[in-house]
Amino acid sequence: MSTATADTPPSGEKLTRKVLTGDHPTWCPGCGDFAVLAAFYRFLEQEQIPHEKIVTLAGIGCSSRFPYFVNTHGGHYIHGRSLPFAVGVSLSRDDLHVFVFGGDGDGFSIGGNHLDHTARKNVNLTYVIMDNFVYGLTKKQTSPTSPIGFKSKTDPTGAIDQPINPMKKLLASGATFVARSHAAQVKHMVEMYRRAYHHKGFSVVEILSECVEFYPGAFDAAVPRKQGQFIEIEEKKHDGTPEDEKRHDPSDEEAAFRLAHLEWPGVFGVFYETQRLTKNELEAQLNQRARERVKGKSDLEILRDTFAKMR
Amino acid sequence: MSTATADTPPSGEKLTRKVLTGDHPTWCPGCGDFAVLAAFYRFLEQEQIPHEKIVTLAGIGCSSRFPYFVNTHGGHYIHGRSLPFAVGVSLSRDDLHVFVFGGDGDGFSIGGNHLDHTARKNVNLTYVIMDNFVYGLTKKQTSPTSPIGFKSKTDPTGAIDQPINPMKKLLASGATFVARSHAAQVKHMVEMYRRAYHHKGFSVVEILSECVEFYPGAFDAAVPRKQGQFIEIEEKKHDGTPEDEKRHDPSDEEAAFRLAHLEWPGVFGVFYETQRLTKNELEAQLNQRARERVKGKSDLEILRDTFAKMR
Amino acid sequence: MVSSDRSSQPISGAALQKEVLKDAVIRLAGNSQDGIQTIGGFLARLAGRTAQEVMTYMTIPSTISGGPSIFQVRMGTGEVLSAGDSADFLVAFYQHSLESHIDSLRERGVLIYDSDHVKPDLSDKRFIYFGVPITGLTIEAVGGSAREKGKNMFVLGLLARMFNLQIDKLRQLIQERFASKGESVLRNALLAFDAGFAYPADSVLKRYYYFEKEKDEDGRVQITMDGNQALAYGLIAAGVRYGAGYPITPWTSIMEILRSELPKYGGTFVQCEDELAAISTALGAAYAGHTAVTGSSGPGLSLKMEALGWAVMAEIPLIIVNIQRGGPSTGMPTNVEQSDLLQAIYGSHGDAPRVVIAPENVEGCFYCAIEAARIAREFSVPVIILSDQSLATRIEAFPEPDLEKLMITPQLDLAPRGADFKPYPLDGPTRHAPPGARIDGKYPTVTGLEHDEHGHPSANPAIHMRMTARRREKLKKLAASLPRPEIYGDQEGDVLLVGWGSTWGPIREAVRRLRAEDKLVGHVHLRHLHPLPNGLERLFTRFRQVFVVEMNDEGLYGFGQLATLLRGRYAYQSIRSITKTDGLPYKVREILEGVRRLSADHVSTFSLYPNL
Amino acid sequence: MVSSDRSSQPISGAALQKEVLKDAVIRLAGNSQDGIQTIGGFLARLAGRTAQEVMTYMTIPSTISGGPSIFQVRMGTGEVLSAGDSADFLVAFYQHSLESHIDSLRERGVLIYDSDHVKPDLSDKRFIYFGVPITGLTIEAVGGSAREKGKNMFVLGLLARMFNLQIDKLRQLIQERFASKGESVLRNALLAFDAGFAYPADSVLKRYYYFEKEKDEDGRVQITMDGNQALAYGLIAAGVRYGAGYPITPWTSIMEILRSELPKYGGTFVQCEDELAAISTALGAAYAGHTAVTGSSGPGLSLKMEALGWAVMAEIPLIIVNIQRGGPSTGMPTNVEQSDLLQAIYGSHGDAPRVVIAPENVEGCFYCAIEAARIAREFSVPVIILSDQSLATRIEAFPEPDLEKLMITPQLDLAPRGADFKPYPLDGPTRHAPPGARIDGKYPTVTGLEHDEHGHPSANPAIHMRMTARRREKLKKLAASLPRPEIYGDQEGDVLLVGWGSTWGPIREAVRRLRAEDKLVGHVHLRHLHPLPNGLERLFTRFRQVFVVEMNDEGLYGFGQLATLLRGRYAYQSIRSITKTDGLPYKVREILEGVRRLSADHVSTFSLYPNL
Ligand SMILES: Cc1ncc(C[n+]2csc(CCOP(=O)(O)OP(=O)(O)O)c2C)c(N)n1
Ligand SMILES: Cc1ncc(C[n+]2csc(CCOP(=O)(O)OP(=O)(O)O)c2C)c(N)n1
Ligand code: SF4
Ligand code: SF4
Ligand SMILES: [Mg+2]
Ligand SMILES: [Mg+2]
Repeated sequence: MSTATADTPPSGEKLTRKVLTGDHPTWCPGCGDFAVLAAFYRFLEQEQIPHEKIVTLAGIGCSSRFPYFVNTHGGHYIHGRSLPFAVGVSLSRDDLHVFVFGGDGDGFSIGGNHLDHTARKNVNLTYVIMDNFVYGLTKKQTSPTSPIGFKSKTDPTGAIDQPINPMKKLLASGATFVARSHAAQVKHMVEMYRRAYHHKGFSVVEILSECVEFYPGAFDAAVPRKQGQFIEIEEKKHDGTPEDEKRHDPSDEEAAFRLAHLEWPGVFGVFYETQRLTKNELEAQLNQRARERVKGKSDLEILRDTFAKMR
Repeated sequence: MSTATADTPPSGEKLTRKVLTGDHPTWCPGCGDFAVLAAFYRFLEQEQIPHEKIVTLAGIGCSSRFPYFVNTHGGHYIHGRSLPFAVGVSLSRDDLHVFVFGGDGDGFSIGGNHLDHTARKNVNLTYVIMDNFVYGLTKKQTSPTSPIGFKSKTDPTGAIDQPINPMKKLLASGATFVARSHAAQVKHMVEMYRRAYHHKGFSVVEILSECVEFYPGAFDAAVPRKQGQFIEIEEKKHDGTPEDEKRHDPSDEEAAFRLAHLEWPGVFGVFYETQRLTKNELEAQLNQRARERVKGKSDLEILRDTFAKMR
Repeated sequence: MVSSDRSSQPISGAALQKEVLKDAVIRLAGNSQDGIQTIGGFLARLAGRTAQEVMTYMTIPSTISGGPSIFQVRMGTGEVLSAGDSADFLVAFYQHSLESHIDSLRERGVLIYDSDHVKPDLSDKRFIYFGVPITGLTIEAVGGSAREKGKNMFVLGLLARMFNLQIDKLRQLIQERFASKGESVLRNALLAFDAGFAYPADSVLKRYYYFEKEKDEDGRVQITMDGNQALAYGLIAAGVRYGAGYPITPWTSIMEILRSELPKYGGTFVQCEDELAAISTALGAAYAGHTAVTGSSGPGLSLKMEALGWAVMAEIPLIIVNIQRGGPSTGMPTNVEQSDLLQAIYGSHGDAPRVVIAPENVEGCFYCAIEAARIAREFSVPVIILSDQSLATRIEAFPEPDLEKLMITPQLDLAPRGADFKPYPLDGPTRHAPPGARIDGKYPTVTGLEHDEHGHPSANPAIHMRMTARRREKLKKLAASLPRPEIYGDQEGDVLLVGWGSTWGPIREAVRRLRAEDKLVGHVHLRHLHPLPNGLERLFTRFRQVFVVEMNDEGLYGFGQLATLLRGRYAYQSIRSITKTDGLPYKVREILEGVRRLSADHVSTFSLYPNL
Repeated sequence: MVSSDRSSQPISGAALQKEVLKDAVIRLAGNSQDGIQTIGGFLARLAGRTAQEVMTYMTIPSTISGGPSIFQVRMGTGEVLSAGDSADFLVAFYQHSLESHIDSLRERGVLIYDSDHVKPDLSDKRFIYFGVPITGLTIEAVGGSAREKGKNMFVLGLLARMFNLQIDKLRQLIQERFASKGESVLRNALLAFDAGFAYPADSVLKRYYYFEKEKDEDGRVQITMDGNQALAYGLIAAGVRYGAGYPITPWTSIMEILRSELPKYGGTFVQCEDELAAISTALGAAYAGHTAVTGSSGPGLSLKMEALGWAVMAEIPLIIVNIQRGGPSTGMPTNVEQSDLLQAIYGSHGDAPRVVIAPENVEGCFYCAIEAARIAREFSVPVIILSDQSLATRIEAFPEPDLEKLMITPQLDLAPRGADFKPYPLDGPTRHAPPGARIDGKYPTVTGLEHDEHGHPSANPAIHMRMTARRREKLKKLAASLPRPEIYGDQEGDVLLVGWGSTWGPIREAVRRLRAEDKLVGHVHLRHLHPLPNGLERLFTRFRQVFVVEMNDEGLYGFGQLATLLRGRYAYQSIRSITKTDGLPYKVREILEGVRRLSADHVSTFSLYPNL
C-alpha cells in the first residue's frame, strides 16, 4: 500500500479506511457487496485522491446503496438512470472523480441503453456493476444475467430467456476500458479499480458479487476454496517470448470478444482497453473554439452582441 | 414473382400492390423510404400472406409513418417503444405476422434498450430499421448513427460523438437474424425481407435509406450509379470448392463481427443467422406444462380450486 | 367488549377464568427472519376458515437482510374494520421488540415475551406479564441443530392454547404449508407447534380467551388472502390473460402471481426490461384483442405516463394497477400513502381522460379488478386501479366470490368488419378490429396522433375538438352509469366523512364512535374517483361539513388530493380536509382528532379569504 | 382605424390616396418551401427596428416535405395584442392558398395574388383584388435558372412599396441574412426584392398605406425574436450554462440554440439518447453545483416525471422547459394547446410540489427564464416553464432587456462546510454542498429516499411528516413573496377574465372591446401557476363572475385546467370556464362569444347542482 505522496489533498487529510467509512451497510451478512466495498476503500487509500473530489453515485438496488457506505460526496438517484446523472456531473465538473455503482438489473435491464450511449460517447467516469445474477432488493426476480433455469419468483419453474453476456454487451457498447472481477478476490478488485481509475474515458468493471440471500453459490465455480477456478487474464508483455504469443492483448477487440465467449465462469481481468478522445475533451475543444471566436469577451458582452443582431 | 399458391388467403383475396397500398406517403420526394416501401409491397406480393394476419407497427419518425402507407392492420405507437409493443402483439397472437419499422433515432437512440432485450429473448417478429444517419422528422439533429463531422442543427460545427456501429450492436444484442440492405437496391431488399420473414425468431434488417432533405448523398458510397460500390456478402455454399473458403458463413458470429468492422460502406446481405427457441415457443412450452398440471380443467375450475386452498 | 355466553369446550376445565372477547388485536414483534409473518398468516387463515373477521397489518424492515418487523392480527366475530389502534396482546421476541412496541399495548393488555431474550420492567403495572422461555423450549422440542428456526411455530401453538383455537385446523394449515418443503421441515414445525400448545399458558395466566361466537353462517365460505392476491385473482376471474410488468415493491407480488398462474389459463405474463416496455407490451396485447394488465408502484407509474396517454388517444383498453407507497421519488417504499391520485388522473400530457378506481379493502381488490376489466372493455379506455401498500400486504377473510357468475373466459373477436367499419364513430362506442379480423376496405392504423372517425390522422381543428369531446364524453357516460354511493350512518347532519381506498375501515369505525357520542355523522366512500359518480352534491349538501379523509399531504392550499378534486368540481366551501403523511394507516383516533379540530375551526369554513 | 395626420413622405406623390393605418394584418399563404416565413420574419424584424409593435403567427405543414403553410404578420403602432382574427391583406401564392384562406380576409380587405397561378372569383365583391404576375416577374428579374426561388423577396419588395416601408432597413436585413450564403444568393435576393419594389403597386391600387406614427421613442431599442429564442437567451442571461435535452417539436429550437451558444459561455448542452437521460444529465449538472436546464414538449415531459420527483425529494434546483402542443399522446405536434398544466403540477407520483410558471408573450419568455432560474436557486426546487407552440414560433419585438442589470455570471460555491452542515435544515432554506466542497464530518449522499435534515435516509413517520411539510412550506413561502397580479381594466364589476400563458393578447383585446360596450370587465393574467400568488380571492370577489380562459378541454365537470385549480383552492361558484380545443390560438371573437354565452347562462352559476 503506497503512502501519501504529492497527491495528498492540500488540507493534509489522509484517506484512511476510517475516514472513508460511511453508514454501516444494510446488506445481508455474507453479501458479496461487502468485499466490493472493502476493495474500494483499499483502492482509495492507495490512490489518495483529494477527498472532496470523489463522487460516488448509484441508482436503486442493494448494490446501489453503495454511496451511503462511503464517506464521500454521493448521490442515490433513481433506478437505471445513474449513468446519465453521472454524465451531467462529469461533463460539467472535469475536476471531479466520478464513480458509479449499481446492480445487473439497474445497469443491464432498465439502464441498458444509457450504458451503451455513455460508453460510445466515452464520458470520463468509472462504472462498477455488481452483478449477482438476480434482483436482490426486490427479493429474487429474474435479472438479465440470470442463467436459464434459475428459479426466481418471476420464473418459478426456471428462467427461460437467454441472458445477456455482460462482457459482450460492454465490448459492443464502445466502452474504452472493460474489465471483469470477482468479489471473492479483493486484491484483484483493487487492481481493477486502479486501472479503471487511471484510464481516461469511460471505464467499466463487472464484479461478480454473490447474493447470499437469493442466489447463494452463484459464483462458486470461480472460487478456488469452493473447488472453483479463478483464472486471471495474462496480458501481453510484448517481450518477444513465445509465451507472449498466447497472452491477451487488451487493445485487440476481437480477442476481447473471444474471451467474452469462453465458457462459464470464464476469465477475469482487463478484457479491453483503448484510447479515444473523451467526450469531456471533445466538448472542451468545442468550447475552446467557440471561446476563440468570441475573443475573450465577457458573458455580458457576448449576449449583448447577439441582441444587437436582433434589433 | 411467384403467383398465389396454397398460401392464398381463404377469402381468395390476392395481395396485389393495389390492395396493399395505403395512404399516399407524406415523405419528401426522393426520400429513400419510398423504395423501402416499394420493396415491402413486392415482398408481400410474393409471399401472399393472408392479408388480415399482417401487422405493421412503428414508433415515431419519418420512417415510422410506414404503417399508414401499407393497407394492413397497423399501429403507430410512441417514439422508441414500437418493439415492446410488438412483443405484446407477437407473444399474445402467434397467428400473426408482425413487422416493425422505424428510424435510427427511434431504434438506436431512445429505443436502443428494447432492441437488445427483444433480441435476446428472440421474440418472433421482423424489425426493419430505416437508417438515414439523421433525425428526419424533427428536421436534422444528430442521430446515433450520424458520422463524426456531420453538421446538424444540434452539432452545427460537426458531430463529435462516436456513432454506434449498427451491425455490431445488432449482433451483440443476441438477434438470431441480422441483415443489412440499401434503399437503392430494391431486389436486395425484397430478398432480405423474404429471408427475415422466413426466419423463426427475432430478425432485424438495417436498410440504409437516404434522407434527401437533411442528409443527401449519405449513402452514395454504396450506390454504383454514383461511383459507389454495392458489395453483397457471398454466403458459403458448403460445396467444398476453394472459393467457398472465402465465403461468409452466416452462422459464424465471429465472422459476422468481422464483417461489421469493415470500412465504410461495408457489405450488404445476411451477416448472421442462427436458430434458437423463440420466446413464443418457450412460453408455449411453459403453458403446456402448466396446462398438463391442471389436466384439462376449465378456467373456472382452476380458479375455484385455487380459492379452495385459501379457505 | 361484552360477551354472549354461548357455552363452549375449554381446553382444560379446572379453575380457569374464561374471558370472552369480541375481537383481539395481537401484535407479534420480532425480526422478519423469525417467520412472524407466517404465524400471522396462519392465524388470519384460521380466522377465515372459522368464519371470523380478520385483518392484519405488517411492517417490512428497511434493511435487505431483514430486521425488526411486526405482524399484527386482529381477529374476532364483530366486524373488524381496522387492524387496531392498540394491541390487546403483544408478543415480544427480543428486547428491542419490547422497547419499540410496548407503547402500542393497551393498559391491562398482555405482554407475552421470550424470557430467554427479554427482560421487561415488571414494576410497570399497566400490563399483565407472561414470560415464556420460547427460545429454550423450541430448541428443546426441535432439537439443537435446528437452532431457533421453530420459534414462530412454538408461539403459534402457545396462542392456540391461550385463545382456544381449533388446533386441528391449525395443524392442517401447517401441513398444507410445509408439506412441499420436505418431511423433516414439516415434522419440526409440528414438533414446535405441539410444544407451544403443550405449554400451560392458560394455567399460568389463570385464564383463557374465547371469541364471542362464530358469525351466523350464511352459507358462504370465507377465503383469506392479502390485497395483492385478491387483485391478481380478480384479474384472472375478469378474463385477463395477458400482462407485462417490471418488479417494484409492493406491486411485485401481483406480477409474481400472474406469472405463475396465467400459463394455467393459457395466458402469458412477461417480465420486461423496464416499465416503459411493460406498459407497451401490455398495450400490444390489448391492441391484439385481449384485456391486458400492467402495473407498478409510484416510480414505475411515473414511467408509464407517456404510453398511458397513447392508450387514451388510441382508445385501447388497458388495466393499470398502481400499489401506492410513500412518495415522492423512491420515498418510503415500504410505507403506505394515498398520494398518487392526482397523478393517476392528470399525470399524462394533454387532456388525457382515463378511469381511476380504488378498492376499499381486500375484498374490494378482487371486485375492483373485475370492474376495471369491464369498464376497460366497454369504454375502450385505460383504467387505473389505485391500491396501496397496506392493502397489498394486509390479510383479510371475505366471502368466497361466486365464480360461476363472475368468471369470464375471454374470447377474441376476429369477425370480419364491413366496409362501413369505423373504429371511432362519433355517435357510438369504440369498435376496434384486432389484427386477424378481415376488413372490407381500409385496414386501420391505430395511432397516437389525433385522428378522425376512421382513425385516420388529422390536424383539422374541428376534428380535434370533436375527438377531444368524444374522449371526455365517454367517461361522462360511464359516470352516469355509476351507482350513487350510499351514506353509511346518518343521512344528514353535522359531518360527512368522505374517503377512498384503504381508509375505509378506520373511517367507518370513527363514524361509529362519533355517532355513539350522538353526533350526526355519515360516511361516503368513493370507489370511483375518475369519473366521480353523479349526484354526490345531493349527499354533500345534506351535511353542514364535509371532511375528506386521506393519507396524503394537505398541499399548498390546505386540501388533500381527493378534497382538491371535489372542491374543483363542486366548489363547496364546506368541503375540507383531514390528511396525514406519516406513512402509516389511519388510526381511528387520528380521524376523531381531525374531526374535532376542523369542527372547532368552524369559522374558516365560510370565510371568503381562506389561506391568506 | 382613425389616423393622426402627421405628415410624411409618400414614395410617389401624385394622385395616390394615402390610407393611414394603426396596424395591419398581412397573411402570406403559400407552401412552406416558398420561404414565406422569411418574408414574415423580415417584416417583423423591420417593425421591431422601427419601434413598431409586431406579432406573427404561423402554421407548420404536417407533411415532412413541406406543404401548405401560412405566415401572418400584424404590425402597427398601437399595442399589438394578437396576431389578428382576420386579415386586412392576403397574399396568395397558389390557388389552394386562395381557397383555404379567403375566408380569413375581412370585408374590404385586399387580396394580392400571383396572377400566374391564381384565378380569384372576381365577381365576389367583398374584396379588393390586386393580381401581380409574381412568378413571371421574379423569373424575369433573377434569371430563369433560379426558377421560382426569389418569389418571397419579390413579395417583400412589393409590400415595402405598398406600405411605404423603410427600404434601406429592409435591404440591410436582406444583407445580414444572405451574406453568409454566398454572393450570388445575396445578389438574387436583392434583384427580386428590387423588382418587387419597382412594381407600381401603389398606382395600380390607387393608394398606398402608411402606419399612423412611430411610437414615442423611450430610448429603449427593440429586439425582435420568437418565443423560443427569447427563452433560450433568457436562460443564458440567467446564468444557465449546462443543460441536456432530446429533440422534439416545438421544443427543439431551444436546445439547438443552447447547443450552439453555450460553448461561447464556457458551458455545455448535451443531446442525450432520450428524455429520461436528458433530465438525469441536467440533474447531474445541477447536483454538481450549476443551474441547469432540460426541456421538451408533451411526450417528453411525461417521460421526465419520475426524475422530476427525485429533484423535488432531493431538493435539487432545475429548470424544465415544456413547450406545449396539442395532446394527448403524439396528438397535434404542430398545433397549440395549454393542456399540460395539471401534469406540470401533479404529474409525478407522491406529493411532489414544484414550481410552475408560464410566459404570456415573447418578452415574457425571456423574463420567465430569468425568474425560473432565480426561484430554482433560491428555493432549491425544480421549476417548470410552460410555454406553447404558438409562443415558440411567434415573432414579436420588445424593448431590449437591460442586460447590465440582469446578466448573471454563475459561480460554483465550493466553500468548505463546517461540522454543523445540514443540507435540509428544518428551520431554513436548503443548503446543498456540491462535490468539490470540503466537509468537516459526514459527506452527504443526496437521495430520493425520504431523509432527515442531514439528508440521511429515514422511514421514521415523524420525519416524513416534517419533510413533506418542508417541501410544501417552501413553496408557500415563495407564494408569499409573489406580487399580487394587477387587474387590467375595471377593478370591480361584472366579469373578471383570468388567463395564463399565450392567451394574454387576445384576452386583453377582448376586455377592451367589452369595456367599449360599457361592460365592467377586468383581466388578470397569472404568470405564477404553482404556487399561485396569495390574495387572488380579493380580486375574484370584486366581480360577479370569474371566467377562466384557456386553450384546453372543459374536462369531465365543465372546467378547464386552471379553472379546476382555482375552484379547488377557492371553491367559488363564480369561477367558470371558457375553453377551446381546436389547436389554434384564441381569436378575440371566440372569447367574446364565450363571455356572452356564460353570462346568459347565469343561473347555473349559483345552482347547488351543477353538471347533473
Ligand atoms: C422505476 C423503478 N422500477 C423498479 C424499481 C424497483 N427496483 C428497485 S431495485 C430493483 C432491481 C434490483 O436489482 P439489481 O439492479 O440487480 O440490484 P441488486 O439489488 O441485485 O444489487 C428494482 C426492480 C424502482 N425502484 N424504480
Ligand atoms: C418521447 C418523444 N421524444 C421525442 C419525439 C420527437 N421525435 C419524433 S421522431 C424523432 C426522431 C426521428 O428520427 P429517426 O427515428 O431516425 O426517424 P427519421 O425521421 O429519421 O426516419 C424524434 C426525436 C417524440 N415524438 N417523442
Ligand atoms: S439480498 Fe442479496 S444482494 Fe441484497 S444485500 Fe442481501 S445478499 Fe446482498
Ligand atoms: S425529411 Fe428526410 S427522411 Fe424525412 S421524408 Fe424527408 S427525405 Fe425522407
Ligand atoms: Mg442484481
Ligand atoms: Mg433517422
